[in-house]
Amino acid sequence: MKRFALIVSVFSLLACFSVAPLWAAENVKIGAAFALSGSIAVYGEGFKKCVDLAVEEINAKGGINGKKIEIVYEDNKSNPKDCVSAVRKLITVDKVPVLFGPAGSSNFMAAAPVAQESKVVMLSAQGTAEKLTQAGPFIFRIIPSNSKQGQRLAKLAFELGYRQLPVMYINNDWGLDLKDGFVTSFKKMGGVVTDIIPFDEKKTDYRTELLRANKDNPKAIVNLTYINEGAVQFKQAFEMGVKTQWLCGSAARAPKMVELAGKAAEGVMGTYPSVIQDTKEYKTFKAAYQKKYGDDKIPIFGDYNYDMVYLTTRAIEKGGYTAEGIRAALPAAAKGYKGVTGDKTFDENRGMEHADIGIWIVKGGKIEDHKK
Amino acid sequence: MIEIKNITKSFGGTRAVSDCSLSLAGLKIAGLIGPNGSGKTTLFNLITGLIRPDSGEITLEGRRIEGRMPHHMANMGLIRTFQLSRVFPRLTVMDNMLLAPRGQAGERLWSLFLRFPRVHREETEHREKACELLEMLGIIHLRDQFAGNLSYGQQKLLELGRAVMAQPKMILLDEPTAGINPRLIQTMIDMILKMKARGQIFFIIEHNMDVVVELCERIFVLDHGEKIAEGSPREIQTDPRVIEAYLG
Amino acid sequence: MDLVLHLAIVVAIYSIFALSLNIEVGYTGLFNFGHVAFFAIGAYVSALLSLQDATFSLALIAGIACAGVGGLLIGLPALKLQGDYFGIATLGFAEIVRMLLQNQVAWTKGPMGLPGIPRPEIFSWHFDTLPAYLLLTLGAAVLTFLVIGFLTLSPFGRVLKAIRDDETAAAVLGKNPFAYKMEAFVIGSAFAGLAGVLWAHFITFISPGDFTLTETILVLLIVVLGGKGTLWGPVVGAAVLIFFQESVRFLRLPPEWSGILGPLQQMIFGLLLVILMIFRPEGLIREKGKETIDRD
Amino acid sequence: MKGMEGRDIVAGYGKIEVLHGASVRAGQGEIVCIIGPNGSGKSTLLKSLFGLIMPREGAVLFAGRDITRLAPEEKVRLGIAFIPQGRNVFTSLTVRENLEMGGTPLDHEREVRRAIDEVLEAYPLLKDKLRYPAGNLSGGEKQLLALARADMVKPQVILMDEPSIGLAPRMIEEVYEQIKAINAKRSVTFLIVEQNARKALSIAHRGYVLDLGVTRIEDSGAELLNNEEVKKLYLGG
Amino acid sequence: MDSLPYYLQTVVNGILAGCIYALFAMGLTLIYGVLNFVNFAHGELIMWGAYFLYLAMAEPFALPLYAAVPLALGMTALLGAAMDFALFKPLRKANRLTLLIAAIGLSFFLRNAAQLFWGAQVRTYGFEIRQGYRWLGVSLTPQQLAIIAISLICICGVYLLFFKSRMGKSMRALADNLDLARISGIHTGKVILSAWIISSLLAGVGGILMALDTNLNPEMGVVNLIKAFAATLIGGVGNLWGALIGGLIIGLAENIAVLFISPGYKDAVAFVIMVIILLARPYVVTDKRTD
Repeated sequence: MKRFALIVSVFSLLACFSVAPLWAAENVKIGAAFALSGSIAVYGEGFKKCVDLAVEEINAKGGINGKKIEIVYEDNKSNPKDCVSAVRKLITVDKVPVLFGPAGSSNFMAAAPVAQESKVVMLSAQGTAEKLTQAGPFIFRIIPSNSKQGQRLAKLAFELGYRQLPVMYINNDWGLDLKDGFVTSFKKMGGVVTDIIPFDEKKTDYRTELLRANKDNPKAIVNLTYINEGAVQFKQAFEMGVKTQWLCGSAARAPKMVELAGKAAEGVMGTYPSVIQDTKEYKTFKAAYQKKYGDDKIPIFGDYNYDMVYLTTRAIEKGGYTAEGIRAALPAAAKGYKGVTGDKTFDENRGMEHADIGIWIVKGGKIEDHKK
Repeated sequence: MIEIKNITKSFGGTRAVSDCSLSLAGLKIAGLIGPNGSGKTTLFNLITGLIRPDSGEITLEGRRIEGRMPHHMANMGLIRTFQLSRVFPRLTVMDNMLLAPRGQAGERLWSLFLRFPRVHREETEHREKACELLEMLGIIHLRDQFAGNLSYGQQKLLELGRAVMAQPKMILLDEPTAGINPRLIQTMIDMILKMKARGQIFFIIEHNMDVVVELCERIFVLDHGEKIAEGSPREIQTDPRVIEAYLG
Repeated sequence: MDLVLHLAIVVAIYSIFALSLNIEVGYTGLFNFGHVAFFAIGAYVSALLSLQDATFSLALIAGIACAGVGGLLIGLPALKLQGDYFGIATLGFAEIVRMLLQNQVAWTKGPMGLPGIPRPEIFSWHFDTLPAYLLLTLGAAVLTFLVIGFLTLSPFGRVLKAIRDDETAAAVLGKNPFAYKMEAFVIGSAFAGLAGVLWAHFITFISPGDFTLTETILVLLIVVLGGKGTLWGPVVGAAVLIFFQESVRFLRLPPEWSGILGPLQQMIFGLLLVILMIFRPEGLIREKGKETIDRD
Repeated sequence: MKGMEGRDIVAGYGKIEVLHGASVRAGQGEIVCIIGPNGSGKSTLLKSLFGLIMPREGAVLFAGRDITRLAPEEKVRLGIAFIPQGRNVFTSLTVRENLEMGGTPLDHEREVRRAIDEVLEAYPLLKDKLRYPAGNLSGGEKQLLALARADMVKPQVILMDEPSIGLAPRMIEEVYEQIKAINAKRSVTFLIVEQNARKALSIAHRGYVLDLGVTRIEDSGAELLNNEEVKKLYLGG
Repeated sequence: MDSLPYYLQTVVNGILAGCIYALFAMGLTLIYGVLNFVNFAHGELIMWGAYFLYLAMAEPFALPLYAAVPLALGMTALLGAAMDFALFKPLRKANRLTLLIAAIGLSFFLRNAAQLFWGAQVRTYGFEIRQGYRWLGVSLTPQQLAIIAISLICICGVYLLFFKSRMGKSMRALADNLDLARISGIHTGKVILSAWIISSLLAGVGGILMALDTNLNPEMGVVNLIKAFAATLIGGVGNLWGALIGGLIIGLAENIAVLFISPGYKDAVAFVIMVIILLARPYVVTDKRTD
């Protein structure tokens, strides 16, 4: 019985914590159901850095109508179930009228109906699945969808003169969606996909998958991969003497990938929702990031998250701090808005009207824009 | 009723039971004795299907039964107890008893739901019968205790009661009085005799010769897996081979 | 309030899920490490049918039935194995089921998952609000509780417990251990299917990533935490575990901490488990008569 | 007194009390045999003496010292060896390794090797089998190996539980010859529990008859063999 | 690429993967054999082993590899011993489910502790990548050669330890028959501690090799653990050679399968093989209580 009492007291101690006073209630609160633990926490950390940066900047300039922005972070633990409870908590307990949704299309899509039903605006800065916003009018996406990227990737393959190539893709929502987008476009153009090789996330050994992709020594291999997986793959391919042109998607475009893969990543190309890095906005952002965090390795999709904060701020300023107001104001606030990541005008499906898909290439250990 | 012919079982090269033949036809209570390691329990395991013989036959009422699964053996009417009692410790004494009857409607999923009145009636009947048996065994006051909380002797009594509850053709008792105090031994003997009077047939492994002599009509003696003698208690006690086997 | 309703629904669904595992782990002694597979089968079958415009009643029955049949098919080989071997075999089967969901893209949409699963409707009653859905899940949970309670208190349940305590002794009393274990396994699987159906129609989006080993471990923890082999244990375990996990969300810690909060929370969770196992391994609710058991 | 003694030992398993106050004594160099019907508590007595079961009451003395509460490992280091009934060799280890395990209390590898050589002199049967897993040995060979393993550290007292169980008559002979040899050579004290009463009593200096958890009769081996009560206890006759 | 090297390379890949599984499986099977439970936290020992090396090689210590590796292994062994002392020793008499849940809890704790210290991001030791040596069209890098060689050395080392040293023999004796081990005067506490240390060292070596070959992240241990466990069961619990053979069977099978079926089912191959092997073993109801 004594032991039981001990357990009870531990629980009640935790309960005491939970009724501790709220932090300054005057602020404009925005929810963020990010992955702070679990399998994709590596992305969540980066998003958070950029969101924090934007918030800091806005608050330094006086916030929204004098009120400071406060982001209420909620850990979604990288799985759909906790995404739903995180979003539910943000909506019902913190009563935020707008929130930044989880990364990962399946996580986002699990949570989207909750936001829609509760009539709370939810934005995605990294969900690229085509159907992402289908849950309803409160769901927005500020990053171009995969189908556009897939088309561009197919076009790139053609431009580079590849008519026959195998496709490898990470066996998750993002990989499958982009693979479908690419294969459809590539076939339409008359290309031949010689082999389709899904691979599992988070493995340490992709040698045989790579071997199979490289079976007929193709001139190029499409590899829709993530940071860690990509780094391992390029490294293992390099070690095995695979000489081919890698064509990737956006998720591998990360300084971290190049850092991990070293010279094996040299020459890897890929598409990504373009961010013209020569713009004034981008340079300012990059400088600010460097100043705050001490390096210029912008986390993947960090720029989109940065834009998402500004865009939301604009919508709140325009439509007021209510869900309906923000929802109504968002398209107008975004129309023609030039963020770090370019023109943020929404299309009729609350996706991005302008999808500038750029090409990246690894050159000299740095990710650069590919110039034709 | 049970005939065992030329049965042999080896474990890793050593013959635990070797070419053993016993006929229990017409016996109410048969005994099986022999020194430690002579293969008595192995023989029980063979009869109740816990292990399969290498060769030989076991027939029950003329039907060959050797090598069948334990639950088949039990359902054909061969119920046993164990040397170290094996009651179900996390079931109550009553539940241990109620578990025993064979072919209960309530143990089959369909009839449990579809013929619940019958299930209920059976339970009531079994409960009455169990109470009666527990009364005879002198452990009725413990009926709602968990069997694991009983003393060792009480567990052995419960195991005997459980075997009787199953109304088998034959009960095989493996050392029913080993490790229990003399007072309970008498209860045990009385119980066995009462059941014998009701027509219950027993086959008993026992070391306590007083018990064996009191109960058994005929005794089989095993040594090194072989049957070295059989006969009435008096014959056995004077058989030089038996004395030799026991005293070395 | 919505969060409370939401969590209450989650607790109710996980109670069903845990009750269904408890009949295997707690009452029959089967260490099933692939229980999530049946949850997944229920969820997917029902979701796919509903997306084909089948009625909820049909989808529900089909989900439960397919999970039960899945239990039968997996049980046939797996129940021939004992102890740890059974555990790892079921774990393997669950992974195979997940891989089928992931790779049979033509049927299941693979990793894209199934969005837009409709909220249930039975005889023109709509369960599309949280309170209504809570009612539905509570109804299902109470039903599950009653059925499993009835089973475990019946002569059938008595046999299961006997097999758990001593399989050989049960066999020599004429109970066929394989058959009973199979029945318990199929019943457990079917109820896990029910939990899966309710889950799919509640969350309205499912993908193979929802049905990993982590979920099995979670539900196993619920059973052990609550007290295996007891009727209330799984329910209490589900409530405590889910409210505990969620309560950490209410620790008002400075925002800068949020980066370490996730791992910290998981660390505390792990630590509590360890402490619980050392000081109270039988769970919050103790099965009576257990303290005297030395053979396991 | 240099031998070993158990005084009024009460012991059992869980709820079962098997020994209700049994006393045995073996002087130095004595072979003492404990016989009794099955279930009389012979094995329990031996285990209590060695500490595998902690006696609930009573005392165990060795060379006049109370060692009741010492763990088996410590008793081994004092020079007491125990050879259990049944599974008494490490079946997955080779014969040589089994012997090495017996030499655990020795400090140096060198001593272990020397001890093995000495033991092999005494047990020539094991010589050819050194490299085989002990599981492959016959029952009698296992019993000899168990004895040899215990003999590795030259114990002063060896407790043996049913050395002849399940052995062919020739091997029983062999095992008992070995016991006699060890006893004669180093005047090792033996406490043997035996079902095979005649054989054991024929070599024993003294014997005890244990019945229902208490020591009933104590006498010399030869006397016990001819004791009518002993026959009665065994066969109830 | 013509077909012989293609298949040869696959076999080499399979052996490589198999060696890693075998290294993990040996550590698991050691504890399983001696203490009779599955240490679910073994994956975290693997991961911490790799991170300890990272710690030793990073600022402020910045030790060279030859100095850092022994330090990292030492720390891993310490962690393993601490695990036993803090958790498994008090639970020595507990039943399996309790041990398993406790090990899962410990695994949660250690994995997230690593994430707390180092973050979720992937890290690397930062050695330069080199193209492999080519021989018969098969490529092998120094790291891979090291993996195979060190795995073999570890297996041989553990073999020697097990079959030649007194401690190893005591360990086997303990696994064989605990009571008899105590009767023979074997100090069981010491033996169990050394089993933990060896198991941790194997985990540390495995983790470091894997991290050298790929990268470090807090989940690197768990991902291969289930397959290592499958390898343990295929090989037979407590059987070192079995662990090696089981690891190789799984490694080869899943890599060869990748060539012929959709690689999405790569993991399924391991489980299917495992279940088949488990079922193929004759299983009879045996009653240990025969006299």
